[in-house]
Amino acid sequence: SLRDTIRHTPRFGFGRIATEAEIAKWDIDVRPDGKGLPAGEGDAAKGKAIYALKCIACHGATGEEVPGVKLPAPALVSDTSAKSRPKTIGNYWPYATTLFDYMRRTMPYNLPGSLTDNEVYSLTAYLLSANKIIKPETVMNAQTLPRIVMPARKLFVTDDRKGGPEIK
Amino acid sequence: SLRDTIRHTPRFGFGRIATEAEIAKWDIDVRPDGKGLPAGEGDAAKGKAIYALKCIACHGATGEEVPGVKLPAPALVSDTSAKSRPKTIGNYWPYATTLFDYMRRTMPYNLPGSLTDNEVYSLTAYLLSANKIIKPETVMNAQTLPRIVMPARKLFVTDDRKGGPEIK
Amino acid sequence: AAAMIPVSSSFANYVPVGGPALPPPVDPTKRIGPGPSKIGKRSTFENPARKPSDISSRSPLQDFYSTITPADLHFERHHAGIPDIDPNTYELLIHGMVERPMKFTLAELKRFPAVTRTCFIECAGNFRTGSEQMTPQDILGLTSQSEWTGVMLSTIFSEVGADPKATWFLAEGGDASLMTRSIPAHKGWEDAMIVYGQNGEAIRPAQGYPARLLLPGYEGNMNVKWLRRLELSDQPYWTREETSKYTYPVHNKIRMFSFEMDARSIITYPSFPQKIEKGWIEIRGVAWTGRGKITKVEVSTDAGKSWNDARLQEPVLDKAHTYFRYLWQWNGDETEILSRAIDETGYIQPSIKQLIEARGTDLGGYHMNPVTAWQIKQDGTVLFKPEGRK
Amino acid sequence: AAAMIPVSSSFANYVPVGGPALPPPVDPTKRIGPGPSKIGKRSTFENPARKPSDISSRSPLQDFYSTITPADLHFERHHAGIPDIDPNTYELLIHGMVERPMKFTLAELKRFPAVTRTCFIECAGNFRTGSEQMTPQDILGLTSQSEWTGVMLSTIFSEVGADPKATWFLAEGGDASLMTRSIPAHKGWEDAMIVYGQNGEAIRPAQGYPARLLLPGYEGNMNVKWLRRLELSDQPYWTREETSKYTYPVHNKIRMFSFEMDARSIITYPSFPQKIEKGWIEIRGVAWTGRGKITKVEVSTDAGKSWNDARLQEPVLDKAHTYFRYLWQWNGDETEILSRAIDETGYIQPSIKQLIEARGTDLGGYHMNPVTAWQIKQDGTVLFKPEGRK
Ligand code: HEC
Ligand code: HEC
Ligand SMILES: [Ca+2]
Ligand SMILES: [Ca+2]
Ligand SMILES: [Ca+2]
Ligand SMILES: [Ca+2]
Ligand SMILES: [Ca+2]
Ligand SMILES: [Ca+2]
Ligand SMILES: [Co+2]
Ligand SMILES: [Co+2]
Repeated sequence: SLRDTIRHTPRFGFGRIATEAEIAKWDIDVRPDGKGLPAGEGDAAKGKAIYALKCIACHGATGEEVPGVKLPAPALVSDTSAKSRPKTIGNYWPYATTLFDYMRRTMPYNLPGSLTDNEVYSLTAYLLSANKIIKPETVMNAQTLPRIVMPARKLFVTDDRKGGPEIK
Repeated sequence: SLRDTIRHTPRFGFGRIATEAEIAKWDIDVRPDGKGLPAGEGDAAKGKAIYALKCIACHGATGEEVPGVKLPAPALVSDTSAKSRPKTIGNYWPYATTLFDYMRRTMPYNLPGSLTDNEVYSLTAYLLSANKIIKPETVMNAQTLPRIVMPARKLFVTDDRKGGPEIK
Repeated sequence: AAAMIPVSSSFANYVPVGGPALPPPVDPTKRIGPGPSKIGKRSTFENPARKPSDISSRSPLQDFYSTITPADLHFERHHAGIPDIDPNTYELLIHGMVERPMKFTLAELKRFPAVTRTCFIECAGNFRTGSEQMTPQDILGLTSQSEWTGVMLSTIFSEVGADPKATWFLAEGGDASLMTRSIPAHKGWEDAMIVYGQNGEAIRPAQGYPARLLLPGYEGNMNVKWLRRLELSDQPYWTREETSKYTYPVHNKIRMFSFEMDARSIITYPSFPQKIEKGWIEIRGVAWTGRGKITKVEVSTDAGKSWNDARLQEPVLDKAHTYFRYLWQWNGDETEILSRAIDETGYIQPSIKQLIEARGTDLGGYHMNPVTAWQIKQDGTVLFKPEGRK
Repeated sequence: AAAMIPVSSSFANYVPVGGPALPPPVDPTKRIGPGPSKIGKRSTFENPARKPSDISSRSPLQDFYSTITPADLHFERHHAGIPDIDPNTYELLIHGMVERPMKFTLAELKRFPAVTRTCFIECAGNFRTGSEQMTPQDILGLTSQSEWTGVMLSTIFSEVGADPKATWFLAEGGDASLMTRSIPAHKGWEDAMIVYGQNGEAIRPAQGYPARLLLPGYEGNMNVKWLRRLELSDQPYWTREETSKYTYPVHNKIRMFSFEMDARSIITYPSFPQKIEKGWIEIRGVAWTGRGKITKVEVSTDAGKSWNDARLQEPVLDKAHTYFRYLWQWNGDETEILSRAIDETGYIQPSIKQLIEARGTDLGGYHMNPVTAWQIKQDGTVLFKPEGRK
């Protein structure tokens, strides 16, 4: 076997207990049940302004695919029909919390980690609204965001293949 | 097994027959029975002159170890007693043919392959004579060289260990 | 008189006393070469290279003679470039459903009992087609293999007192994408590792220096590089990389959480743009599966009508690139050559037709492992045979 | 308006429209790194290096996490430097006691059925002692391991119709030393190879590019690099490298034709100049034998009074460096730690005392494989324990 070949597992005593402050600093993930969402809030109008300032350069004026234009970043806005293209937040993202989580850790691409929590709530509101998932005036915060039911949610199934001869 | 796992060995037909000229060009080895020795001859007097010109710089004036002097090449001359140091042609080389073979392919270190067969015979004669194995006037050629019985010959034994617990 | 020559650092530059000034010979048996050095180099006649794009680079599979990928040719897939991490300040945080949330320095990770294992990593998006002029590197160069060394994740789980009720854990990278993936906890208890060694030396920056997660057999993206955080949880996180990416259409649904890479193979010799001659040809290639060991590779030299067993290079390792070879006597007729991998679960690498039957025509680009075919032309030209999508 | 941004080759240099001009952050999670490339590099924090002399260089064994030696750190021993050989004009000649004397180009050698095997190469002169301040690299860095690929010599013997009555063959290198060794023909029929691949890629110039002889388990010098000629014979040639060199005193005789490298091991962690702390320590090292597989490595943490089995890293391969690990709880007392290798023939790596008893005090420097001991001082300092010669 290629596994660990030690017969007994002692506690080795290497490493140290992490402080709560250390954990809080890095523990930025957000789950669909809302766990991890910070205080603060935002709306689509504010989000639109931030988008114009910080996102347009890569994702285009509206976030939509423009025929013949090759942007350095993927389209963010289309419609909510499962058959439509491109695949974006509106028709391919099963959870809205993922949007908050991803943007906060990664966007804008060239300045990751530079957005405030309120900015991320606003951008989330803006993109959900542009994708026709929430009404333009809906405020996004730790309570409202996890409650959104994304159109694509029902399409996602967990892989149930287990090896063996079946091609699935 | 890590061996070749092909069941049958066909002849693959890759490669080509080597010509006799091609073989002759590369087949420069010399065996103790004299196989491989070329025509030509040489003696210690001529060898001494060649040595002075082409070998002295690295192996020193006499080829002997000089206390306190670190030469870039090993000593070539000492005596024929098995116990003496340094280990050279006189007390550590089992066959004289090896000397011809080695010098022809490798020496002088900076210009390998530059010696004529006659020069190699002469250098062989010179070094054998300096090591007190042949008389200074003995001519070295394809007939005389293989007949030399080197003082160290009797010391050499073939490793007969075959693995197993014995430390030998 | 005895010239006293100082010991020079290399005899290569030595000019003999009284020797004639000769032009440097081109015969390497007559010219002393450069001596030993601190770090070796490739022959100037050999220039293997990855094919880079903005976000990935592909390994030159057709240039490899065996299955260890030289570290500087390992495929790449970065989400925000390669971070420059100082190993002296690096720390790994593990928290969530654990008794003791802890931080480990790199030096501390190295003190734990270490394990070495050889396995492949393959990007789940490793599939390209469309032109007859594609090399193995173009088609599926997003897979490589290394000898990895590190600590079993189970050892770290035990050290922090991981809650047996935790069913998932989140792994987060320390690059500018702070990339995250949810991983079933059982994989952590089974054969997952935190690795800091690659092919004997420190892991390379492009592969996650100073430490990455290794999930043998699981899709490349989950083997989080530059690992900085693990959080144990009772549910997945549905991160962007496991929803918007690394999922794929299966009829009218979207399949997510496909972890194991399905069995796959490719003939790397002969392949485009090589040319073959009549007579004996050793067909060579590589096969792998994320579900255990390759048990068989079959080769067809008649466009799939009949199949024969290739020889597998021993030792065949778990979840590892396995080299195969098959001797064939080509008579000069036009044909197609194909390979298919079979793994220990009984899975047989499918044709594109079987994949379409199983998943529909809108296949997407993830977890695609169809049999690759090469067309042999009468003049010995070898061309890729792009898969028909219908 | 929608700014139309051209697809740049790397987002790393992208300056945002209207964004504030910030100083570059040092946090790697906030700074996009360089993108994929043709050839990867080491971290600037890692600088493993061989220790070169005029004629050899030693592998940094203490820096290795496992047993594949990165090709650019493989030990070296050259007799006239590294030749620069053009693979397009390279030819191998095989003649002597054969039906058909033949020449093979490199491309032709590669067409023959190929085999890959992992094994060590060790210089027969791999032994140094004398100072407490010696690292594993200093003591026995003249051994390395690669994944070699090439053609079985038996395949070539069959192709040329090698005479079964040939008992030896001469192997000659194509460097400026035209180095030659006599090798028993049975080794050629057994597991000898002509290899052109090393760790997946073309063999490196320092290891014999474009092709070398591989004699698994035999002393390094016989694995002739830059191989250009093989001659089958009914007797050995007693070349300079098998008489004046690579022979050694055994009492009043000189032993020659010692081929197999005897079983050996060394603890590489902890070793000089590392320092250890009280508590759990995983003792790590490497063991090998030229006579088959390592069956056991024993570790002593009490200066040789008692011995315990180390764990062997699987898969344990034939004639291969085998990584071993042993968990030890150090209480802070002064002691000595040692390892000894045991191979499948039942051979137990000897102490220097046993070697002196067997061979006399004038041991020479070839085929020396005594147990290596490390002294552990109370402050955690680790020092080599040079072998007493009496
Ligand atoms: C410098 C270019 C750039 C800027 C500026 C930028 N992005 Fe992006 N964005 C990207 C790239 C490139 C990706 C794809 C990254 C990947 O796949 O790893 C991306 C991906 C995304 C995605 C995920 C899309 C999907 O379908 O998975 C979202 C959402 C997003 N960006 C939002 C934003 C927002 C909001 C801003 C402004 C605050 C922004 N981006 C600014 C380049 C940029
Ligand atoms: C530029 C330096 C240099 C010159 C000039 C040179 N040698 Fe050498 N010689 C060496 C070195 C270095 C070695 C050891 C090579 C090795 O061990 O691979 C050596 C080894 C030898 C040996 C083998 C010694 C032994 O005990 O194994 C002989 C014999 C020899 N040389 C003879 C000669 C002769 C004869 C000449 C002149 C024709 C010559 N050398 C010129 C550097 C030189
Ligand atoms: Ca354990
Ligand atoms: Ca969390
Ligand atoms: Ca065979
Ligand atoms: Ca000959
Ligand atoms: Ca990937
Ligand atoms: Ca050697
Ligand atoms: Co499992
Ligand atoms: Co044998």
